[in-house]
Amino acid sequence: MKKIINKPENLVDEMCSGFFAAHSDSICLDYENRIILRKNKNKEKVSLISGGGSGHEPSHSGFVGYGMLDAAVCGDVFASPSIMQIYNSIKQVENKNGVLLIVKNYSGDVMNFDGGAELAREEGIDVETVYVDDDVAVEGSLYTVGRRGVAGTIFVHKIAGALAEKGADLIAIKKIAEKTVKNVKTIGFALSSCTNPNSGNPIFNLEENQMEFGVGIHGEPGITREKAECSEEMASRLMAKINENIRLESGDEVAVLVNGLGGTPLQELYVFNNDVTKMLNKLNVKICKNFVGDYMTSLDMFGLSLSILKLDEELKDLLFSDAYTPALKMISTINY
Amino acid sequence: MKKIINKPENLVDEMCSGFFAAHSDSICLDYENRIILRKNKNKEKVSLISGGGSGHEPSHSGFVGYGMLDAAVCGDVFASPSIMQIYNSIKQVENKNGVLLIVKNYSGDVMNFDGGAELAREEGIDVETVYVDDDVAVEGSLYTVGRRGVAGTIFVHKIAGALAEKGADLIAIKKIAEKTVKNVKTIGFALSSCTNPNSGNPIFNLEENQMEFGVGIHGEPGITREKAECSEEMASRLMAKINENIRLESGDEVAVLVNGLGGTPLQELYVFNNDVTKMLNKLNVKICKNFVGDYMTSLDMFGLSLSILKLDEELKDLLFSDAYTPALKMISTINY
Amino acid sequence: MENINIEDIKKIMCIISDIISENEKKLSELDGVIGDGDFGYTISKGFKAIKDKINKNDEDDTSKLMKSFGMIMMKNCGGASGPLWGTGFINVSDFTQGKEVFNLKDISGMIGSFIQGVKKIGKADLGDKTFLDALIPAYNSMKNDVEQGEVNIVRSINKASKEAEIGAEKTKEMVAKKGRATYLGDRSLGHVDAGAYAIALLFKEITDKLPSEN
Amino acid sequence: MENINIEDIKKIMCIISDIISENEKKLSELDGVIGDGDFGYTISKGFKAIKDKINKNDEDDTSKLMKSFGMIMMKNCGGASGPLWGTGFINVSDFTQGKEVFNLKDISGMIGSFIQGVKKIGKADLGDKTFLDALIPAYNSMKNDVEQGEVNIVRSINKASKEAEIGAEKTKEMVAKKGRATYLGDRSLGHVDAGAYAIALLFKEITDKLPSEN
Ligand SMILES: Nc1ncnc2c1ncn2[C@@H]1O[C@H](COP(=O)(O)OP(=O)(O)O)[C@@H](O)[C@H]1O
Ligand SMILES: Nc1ncnc2c1ncn2[C@@H]1O[C@H](COP(=O)(O)OP(=O)(O)O)[C@@H](O)[C@H]1O
Ligand SMILES: [Mg+2]
Ligand SMILES: [Mg+2]
Ligand SMILES: [Mg+2]
Ligand SMILES: [Mg+2]
Repeated sequence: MKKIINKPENLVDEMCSGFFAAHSDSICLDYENRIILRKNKNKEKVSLISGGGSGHEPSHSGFVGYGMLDAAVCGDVFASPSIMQIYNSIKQVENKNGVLLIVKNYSGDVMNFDGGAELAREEGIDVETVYVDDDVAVEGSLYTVGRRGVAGTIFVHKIAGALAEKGADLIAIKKIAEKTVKNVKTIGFALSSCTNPNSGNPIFNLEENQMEFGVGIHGEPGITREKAECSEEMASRLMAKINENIRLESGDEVAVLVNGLGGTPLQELYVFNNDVTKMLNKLNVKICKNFVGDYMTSLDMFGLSLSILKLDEELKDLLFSDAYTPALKMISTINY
Repeated sequence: MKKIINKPENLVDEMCSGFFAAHSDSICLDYENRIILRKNKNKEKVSLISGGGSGHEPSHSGFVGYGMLDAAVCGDVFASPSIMQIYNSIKQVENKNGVLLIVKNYSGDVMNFDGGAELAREEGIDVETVYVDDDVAVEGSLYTVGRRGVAGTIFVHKIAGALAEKGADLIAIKKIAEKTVKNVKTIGFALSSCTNPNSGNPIFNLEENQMEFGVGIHGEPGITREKAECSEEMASRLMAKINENIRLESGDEVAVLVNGLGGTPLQELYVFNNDVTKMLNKLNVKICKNFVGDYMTSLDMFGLSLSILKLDEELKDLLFSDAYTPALKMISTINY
Repeated sequence: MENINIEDIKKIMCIISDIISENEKKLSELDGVIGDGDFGYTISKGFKAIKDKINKNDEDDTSKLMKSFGMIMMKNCGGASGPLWGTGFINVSDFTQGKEVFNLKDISGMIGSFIQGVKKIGKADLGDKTFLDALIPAYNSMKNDVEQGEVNIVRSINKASKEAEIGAEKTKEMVAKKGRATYLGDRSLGHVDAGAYAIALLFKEITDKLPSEN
Repeated sequence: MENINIEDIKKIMCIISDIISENEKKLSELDGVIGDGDFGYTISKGFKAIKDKINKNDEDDTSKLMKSFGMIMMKNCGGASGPLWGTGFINVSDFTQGKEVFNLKDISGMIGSFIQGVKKIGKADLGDKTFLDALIPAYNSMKNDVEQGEVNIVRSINKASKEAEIGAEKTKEMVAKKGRATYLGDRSLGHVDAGAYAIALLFKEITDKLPSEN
């Protein structure tokens, strides 16, 4: 198995410890509950929690810090954290201003976060939840659980986190989070499966020159299996699918996230970013910012996802507000 | 071929354009010469240039900005930039304070950077060069070109860049760069080769469960081919090899860089970081900072390198000085 | 065997735990085909903790024991399985309050309340391609046995096990309406649901492992 | 053929460019074994630009043409090859200053000055497992021919080509002392140097493609 790990059953604990070792200047670790917490708590603001199965690093631990999350809860690989983990995370960050949970829309995640929230509410804690479902790959008459939450979640962390930092109340933050969810669409593709650390096997198998279009971030197979095409062609296919759902018009302003799935070199993400940028320029859509890198991965999967977030003045302002986390740092206040 | 690119011969140009599209707030691009330049030039300081073959992203373009480099020059994949590219980059950043070239020690890179420097010197520009040779894999009576420069180069960018930002003169900066080189040692291993974008083939072939110990960042084979071991065992082997060269003692202070080679998930880098941290703790060596992520990659290679930089007060101070570049941001002056 | 008590329940739960541990890889593999490949790991992690709890031997009230199982699932297991099985056990705990001896009717009632718990949180029903598609037919078979006057526990479970197997098999013909396999749409056709397979397996192996007297 | 002029040189350089382009993949492959797999790409990029320059047909002075080749290599080719071949051509340019017609002695002198340029910048010599291990023996053979009174260019190149081949073959028995293969230590043994292979190939194919009269 092509993995740099020790015993698979210790993987998440060791990862959390290794993360803590690297970022102990800005985060704390509740090892028992696998919760990454912001060190310099701002007690005067609504607290934001996200989390999910592990295997999506730097999500979500990497986004704990100023201007984004107050806590990230780590489940086993590809399994949502448990009800008690969520409950404990809420207990640890609540400060009378209320708590917002940012949950990727998967049955497992929803049940666990809802369960944890319920337990906290029984103790009088004000908890709200926003469900992220930005993946436009999944759809059709058959879907009964809604769309999946994928890389667009990072924008929700960023924007809701910025508003929280400004001191807004829970309802306002929930509202802006939901607006962000509404405005962001994502779709991805993979040229290889990821390797499950427990079994050591790929979750699906792709022939040379095949790609899985619309792949999920847990190795769930995508919409279709097709011949792999060049970056430009892939950019145009992903854009087309997103555009079906978000209708970009000349003059629109957007943020772009070219997200690597874990095994993709930065080099190729930049090549793809170039193709997407050219395409949006042609549509006369203004890109206010391109994020390029690994934000929401799927273990060692080779592939990428494209997210487009439609911006208005409010979202833009929050997107460009300062953030200082292990995986995303944006400082506008110093003029370097 | 498992690559998200267009025509291989346009790869580097498109990557540069995609990089520029993502970071045009802080960098400029000389497309013709493939030079990434700092946008807000500080004309009152010595200029720092680095570069090399492409395929090592985010190196070196990602480190152009406040507190690190003024320019990065991009060669073809795994081929040093040419003499004229180097010459042009010097011309573009020189400002009467002199220019320091930070060169990874490969014959090709050395010949081209020296050639470029020579042309610039003929025009009266003050150019000095530091050669980075941190890779302890290569050695023995046979080596006549010296050791290779690998991930430790990032520390040279960081520390020399910080001193330059403080206004020191060329000789002082060269001196600190050389001290950094002396104090940093690196070694890596790979569980897979990288894939050459021109041929579409892996540069070497590894059986399942084999690893290349001491691998280079251009897919150059390593010291030995061995059975792949768990993270802990690998950490101890890399540490042993580094320790042969740097003799860590109780009470020493170091910075650690756990560097992904391009195809390695962050999750595993953190697991490995945990093992290294435990090991250094046991030696009673104080880790002042762990850097964990992709800093000096080798296309899509699956593997990592470990760098240890021995610190004194001077190096520590410079290491922790502010930097604000696409790939490394450290801000101590804001207390988040 | 017409009655069981808490000690029997503990034994049975240990057997279940072992069956799941032994089949962990297989269950994850099945989940990998149309899900995300973690079901075996998640569920066996939970049942290992349940076995640990039993081995501590610090609980002699069945309802409290069931509640602790529920909490264990909700603490140790995330994914879909943690809340589903956790809520199932919590419901069983309510059902068994005050009871000490369990005949076939009680046992079928326990399974029924487990199902209720699962439905409450998961909102799935027969035909949605979940483990309920194996568990509900098995439960119905036992409930039917009780109505027919059957008292032999092993014989009834044996019969139920056949229904569980048929139910699991039928999930192959279903398009998923709940859980991760829904994202596949029609592509979930032809593949068994991992959870349903697990239920069928449990019933089958328990039948083999329980003392067969009649 | 006893004399050539700038037009012949241009033709020969175009032939060289084509040979290298056709063998790009092979050359990169060889570099991949004990180097980093980019030699074919780098060198053919340079020679394509050289061919473009020739096709522009804007230079009728051999020395200036050679200088432009050197500059092209130093602009378009990085890696080790750019500076080595670039400095080689610059040295040839110095050598050919003022010359218009080239006999065998001049040609062997051009190769000699090319070698000098390469040595100046690369500090390698015979036995270091570089392309000099093919080029120097070929040059020596031609120099020797000149001393022996040979005047036929094609015949001499033909002969030199054998030496180049032997030289290239010998690199297999060498442990690299220059270039990227040095990092391998003894593991470079048994493999031909990509640059030496390229030189042998060029001599061989040029021999085949030049009008063979004697
Ligand atoms: N809403 C639901 N109700 C009942 N069972 C469900 C539901 N969703 C999923 N399941 C069952 O759970 C199994 C998957 O469990 P698990 O792998 O832990 O979940 P996840 O999808 O979070 O990885 C499925 O095979 C199915 O039997
Ligand atoms: N110092 C040197 N002197 C002469 N030839 C050299 C030297 N170093 C390398 N070479 C030649 O260059 C070839 C490799 O060229 P290239 O692939 O462009 O270099 P790089 O090692 O930078 O990738 C080698 O096969 C060898 O023949
Ligand atoms: Mg899961
Ligand atoms: Mg090279
Ligand atoms: Mg699952
Ligand atoms: Mg090479």
